[in-house]
Amino acid sequence: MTTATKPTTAIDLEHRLALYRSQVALRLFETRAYDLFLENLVKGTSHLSLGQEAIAAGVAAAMRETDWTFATYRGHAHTLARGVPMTPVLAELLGRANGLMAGKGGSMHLTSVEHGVMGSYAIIGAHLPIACGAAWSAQYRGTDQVAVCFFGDGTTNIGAFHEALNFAAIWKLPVVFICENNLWMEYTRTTEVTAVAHPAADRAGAYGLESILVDGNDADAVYDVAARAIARARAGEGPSLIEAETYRHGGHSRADPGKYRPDEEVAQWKAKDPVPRYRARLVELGVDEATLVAIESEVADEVEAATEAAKAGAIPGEDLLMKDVWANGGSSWRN
Amino acid sequence: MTTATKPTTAIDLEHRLALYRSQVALRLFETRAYDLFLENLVKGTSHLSLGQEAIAAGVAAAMRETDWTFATYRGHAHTLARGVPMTPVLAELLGRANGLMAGKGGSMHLTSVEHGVMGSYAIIGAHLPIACGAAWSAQYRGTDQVAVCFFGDGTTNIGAFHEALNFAAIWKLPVVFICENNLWMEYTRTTEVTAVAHPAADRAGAYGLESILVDGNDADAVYDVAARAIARARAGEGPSLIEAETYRHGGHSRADPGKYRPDEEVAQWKAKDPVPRYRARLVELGVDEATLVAIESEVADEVEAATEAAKAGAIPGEDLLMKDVWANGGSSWRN
Amino acid sequence: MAQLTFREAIARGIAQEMRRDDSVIMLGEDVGAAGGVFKGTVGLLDEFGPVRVRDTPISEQAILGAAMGAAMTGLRPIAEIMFSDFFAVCWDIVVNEIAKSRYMTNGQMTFPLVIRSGNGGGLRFGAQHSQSVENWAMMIPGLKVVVPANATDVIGLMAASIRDDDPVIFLEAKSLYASKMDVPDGDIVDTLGSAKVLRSGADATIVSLGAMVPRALAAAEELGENGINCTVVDVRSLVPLDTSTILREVVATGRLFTVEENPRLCGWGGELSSIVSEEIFYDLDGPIVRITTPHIPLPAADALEDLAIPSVERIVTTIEKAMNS
Amino acid sequence: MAQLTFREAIARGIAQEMRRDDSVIMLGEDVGAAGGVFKGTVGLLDEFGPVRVRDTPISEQAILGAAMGAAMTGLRPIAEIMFSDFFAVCWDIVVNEIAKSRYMTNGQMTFPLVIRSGNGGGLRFGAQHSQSVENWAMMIPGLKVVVPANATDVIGLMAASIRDDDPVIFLEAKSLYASKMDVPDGDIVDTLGSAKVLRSGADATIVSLGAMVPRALAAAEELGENGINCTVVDVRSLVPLDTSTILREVVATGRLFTVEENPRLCGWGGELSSIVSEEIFYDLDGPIVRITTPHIPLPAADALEDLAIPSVERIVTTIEKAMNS
Ligand SMILES: Cc1ncc(C[n+]2csc(CCOP(=O)(O)OP(=O)(O)O)c2C)c(N)n1
Ligand SMILES: Cc1ncc(C[n+]2csc(CCOP(=O)(O)OP(=O)(O)O)c2C)c(N)n1
Ligand SMILES: [Mg+2]
Ligand SMILES: [Mg+2]
Repeated sequence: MTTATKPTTAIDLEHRLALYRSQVALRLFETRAYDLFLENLVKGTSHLSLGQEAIAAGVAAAMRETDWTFATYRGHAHTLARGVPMTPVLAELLGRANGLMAGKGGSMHLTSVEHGVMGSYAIIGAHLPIACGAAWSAQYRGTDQVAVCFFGDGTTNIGAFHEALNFAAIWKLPVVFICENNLWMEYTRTTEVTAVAHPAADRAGAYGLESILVDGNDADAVYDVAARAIARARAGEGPSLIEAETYRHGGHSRADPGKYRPDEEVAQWKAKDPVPRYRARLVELGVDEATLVAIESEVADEVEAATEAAKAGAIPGEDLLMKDVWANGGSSWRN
Repeated sequence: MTTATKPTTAIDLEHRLALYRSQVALRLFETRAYDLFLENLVKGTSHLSLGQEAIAAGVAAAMRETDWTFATYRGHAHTLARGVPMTPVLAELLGRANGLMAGKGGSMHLTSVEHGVMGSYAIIGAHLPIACGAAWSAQYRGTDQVAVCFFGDGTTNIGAFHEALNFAAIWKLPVVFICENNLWMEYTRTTEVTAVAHPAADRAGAYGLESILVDGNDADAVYDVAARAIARARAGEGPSLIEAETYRHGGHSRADPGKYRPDEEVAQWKAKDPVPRYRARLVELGVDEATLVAIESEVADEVEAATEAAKAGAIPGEDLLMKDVWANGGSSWRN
Repeated sequence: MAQLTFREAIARGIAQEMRRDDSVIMLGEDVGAAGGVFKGTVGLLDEFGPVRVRDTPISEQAILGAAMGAAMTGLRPIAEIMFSDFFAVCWDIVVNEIAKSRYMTNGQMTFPLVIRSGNGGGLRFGAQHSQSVENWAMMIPGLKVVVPANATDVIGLMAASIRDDDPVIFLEAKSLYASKMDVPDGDIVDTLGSAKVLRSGADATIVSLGAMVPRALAAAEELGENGINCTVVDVRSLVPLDTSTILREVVATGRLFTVEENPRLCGWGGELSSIVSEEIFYDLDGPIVRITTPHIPLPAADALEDLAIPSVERIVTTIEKAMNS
Repeated sequence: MAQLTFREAIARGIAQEMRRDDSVIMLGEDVGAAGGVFKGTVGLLDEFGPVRVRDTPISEQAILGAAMGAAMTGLRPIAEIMFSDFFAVCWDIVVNEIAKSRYMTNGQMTFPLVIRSGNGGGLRFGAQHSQSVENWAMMIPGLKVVVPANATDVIGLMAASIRDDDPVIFLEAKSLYASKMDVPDGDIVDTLGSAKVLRSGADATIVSLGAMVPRALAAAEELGENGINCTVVDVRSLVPLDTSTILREVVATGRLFTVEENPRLCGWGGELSSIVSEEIFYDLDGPIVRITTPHIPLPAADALEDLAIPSVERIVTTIEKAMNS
């Protein structure tokens, strides 16, 4: 098993600052999303990445603009990390017409093809085969695009995981599978229902793949391991499966307080919070406080502005309701 | 990896003769089924176990009467090996009212609850989770029954395989999974579409299980490895996954001549034909020719009689058609 | 008599049967310690223990395969599929295995099992967590399909489903989970295949199911005030289907309106309509009108979802228009 | 003009489109070297090579996921699901992913893909390899559903399906694979959503689909000899549905009979019936009668299967009885 906790790729300071900004943005956005949920403005559900920001940020930093992200219902972070502006994402959560999908998708289905975010999928496991398909298309068309596919620890026990991993391996597809192991499914601990200790890394061998485990709360380490896997994929060397160990600070979704988790476990992981940890590293590397504070306050302003703009969005109506079932823009099933 | 090609459990001669009889019965039955297919008397499809008899015979010999078999569309051998008489099986292939399921199931769905044959399943992979359910029931009810589930090499790439293996492992279910690796799916070589060389054995680790490979053309070896796995299951030590290497002499189904396979490969495997091989072993062990010939001719007579009885079966009619959708015996969906 | 929510009624119905019959066992994702994501199984782990109430991995095929294998060997499992949309990941076990195996084996096996699932929209969960799939199940020979519309029916129909020797798809309208009603004390056991006439009127018959039942009733009240008197029928189980009650009530008014949450094409309303126009055509006084969700995936935004699923207002205006034309 | 079997027409239709458009690619189990288990793709590997015609593992979710991912990134994949019964193991990808993603993304993605599948009974394959699932697909918003009934239509509708920018479920009646007809030379491109009137008669309209079309025609011939003159319509695509042709032909005769292979409940015939009795009720002269497979899993034995699926004889006697009562 490769354990990649220490970066082997040199990361320059500029990239490090960008990585920090990205993590702060995800942190503040998710915090705001939670507040708006408590204000009853997020009408459906929402699954936050608070605590898991280093993975979304680190992987996105290793991707090219033309690469593709496949995310889950817990996909705000992955969407924003690819450069999708905050306003349409927040407006989507609020069910407004200026939302990323005009309110038709909601929190669980964020998609911005323009930014390479090829969908957020809410049925466990389904997007792993779909990511294979995008990778197959890149391979067929001879582009060097790579598909990156995120999913959780619990997802490794569903059939689609298995089919996709084998399929990607035999066709040597340019796809990188990233398991965000946050230890928990919804309210059940994954190890209680999984035959191996590392749900992804311990299964890589079943697909002829290298077993890769990374500290998912360290953006540099994530960046590093992702960069290598993406490079391999781009070079035609086939898929990778990466298990990134992390923790969600809050509950699974909505207002779940996550009380099923032992206090010590939560405390232990909060001590490894990726955002302050990365900040400390930057300070250690000599970045001055003012630079960091500037980043933080810029992001805070961005969240504020996005909140206002999202709240000001129109309520979607009948015209949107019956639009775009079909490629011709309509929804009629008859002539 | 455990490679169990040599028996470690002593097998006495009486059991060896029974094993031989069983293999001969499967061989002659399948040969007859093929002939009847060519005579256009088997109306639907049929998938023969010619060449694979040692697995069905060896495993069945290691089972108790109260244990359960879960088979596939290639299930004649597994059904007969549990003691189901030939006549109803053959009559089922012929679509007659005296068939094992009165013609309603056909060749692919042989079932005899009375003999512990809990169904033959024709959707790849589906019966693996179902076998888990029976094993769960034995565990819950505190009986010491074991579920034995057969499937092919190609089946290891479908999602249900993965779900079932993990599920059996975490609940420590008394189930034994037996992959009959005959190298081929329908017309595609399994290694061409599988990420590992041994589709089952190389994946056992993904479920925390021991990797077990056995010579599937050696009934003693199969018996031995199955006996140990069944004993473990019965003792509450959980599931096993066994890969038995074998070959089908004929095509995948119906009149398929199997021409996609290299002649040398077929020849090489025919040289390892389990039935003459087992006969030779018995001769070596001192069994006299007359005993073997007697077994062979008794079985031949049994096949003959079954053929006649099956052909004499009535054609099923409307009364059977609308029967037994529901537990009350009927099929009405309205009142 | 106690006030109970729809979700509490689920646990009570299950507990009632688990107490009387050891062969009733339960499994699903987060059904144990967490009491279910919709809190439909709260208290069952405590009362019946982890051997009878089991949490599973996210492996829907394994969940239903396990239920099927247990049922064929003498147990009466209750499996939960968290959202009915997830039937799509285990549809094979439902339709090809559970539904067909009794018939295929010429009656050698029985499958006394219940698959419970949160069904339908109203919670703004979007297209993959809001579908009404009662027609998915109804179209498959070998499945019984039960859809209660209130807490008392939940208990009685749950008990009947658990006691039934055939596989029952038990669909719980998510938008009703919080609804409350006074429920009689003591055991409640109902009957599958019995529709209920909730209201009688001479002018038209409205047939509804699940979450659409309270809406149909409210619409009928409003229509009554405007001089159109409607009978309202709660179908309660699609298979077995109480055609005798339904046909009788349609004959009585000469008009049929169906109110469905499932999308337009091949819904149960279409099935009912076709039964009526085949069997009592000459008793009809006018067109049969179906009120359904349009044939689109369900949108997430509250405003859009409310436009999609039949509302009291849409039921009223559709019926008024049809009756006055 | 050349005589072609239905199965040969499949390969011809696909080849026609693969020649003109590099973005058309194909995948499935045994579709390459073996030419498909039903020999529907013979010759394609030779002509287009293993990069465009790919054999897959037995992983239906991966097959359709791959098709979906390829379609959303600009290709036009054709995926084969060997038997339509196997849709049950990949139903999620079909209904929750492919069918919904364009709508959920507010039109950001298009899914120009075709899923071909051998459908229906008649080959004595038993309950898990004989289902007619056209209603499974029709009930899902976001899917187009095409069911050709002869070789020429196979080519033209295959071309139209491949060129269509939406996901098409293309169901090939297994019992028609061996049927032959003279097919025009050169490219054939047809139109989705256009039913065909195959025969006109003043007394009743028979609407049929796929393998039931030749049976409906044969029945109409026989009925004609007995003095009942029937129009026969071949629906050809369930979505889009050519309601204008169908309604016009029902208005003309005042009577509708549907002939379906799918089991009784929630079939496309019920949907048609409900459309007719909602929209042209006053043009009807009598009950709408559906002729279907009964609501049972299909049995394997030839004798039983023949009793289950609508036969010419059953169509004739049912229509005669209805018309004379
Ligand atoms: C097929 C399916 N089953 C169940 C669910 C319900 N569900 C949503 S998220 C979730 C837990 C997923 O756990 P994990 O994969 O670890 O991801 P995490 O939420 O922890 O990021 C479950 C069970 C679903 N969406 N789809
Ligand atoms: C879900 C599903 N996909 C495809 C098929 C068609 N099919 C039947 S047998 C078979 C090959 C199975 O190969 P293997 O598992 O190696 O078993 P074998 O037939 O060699 O014994 C296939 C693809 C099926 N029955 N079910
Ligand atoms: Mg998790
Ligand atoms: Mg094989």
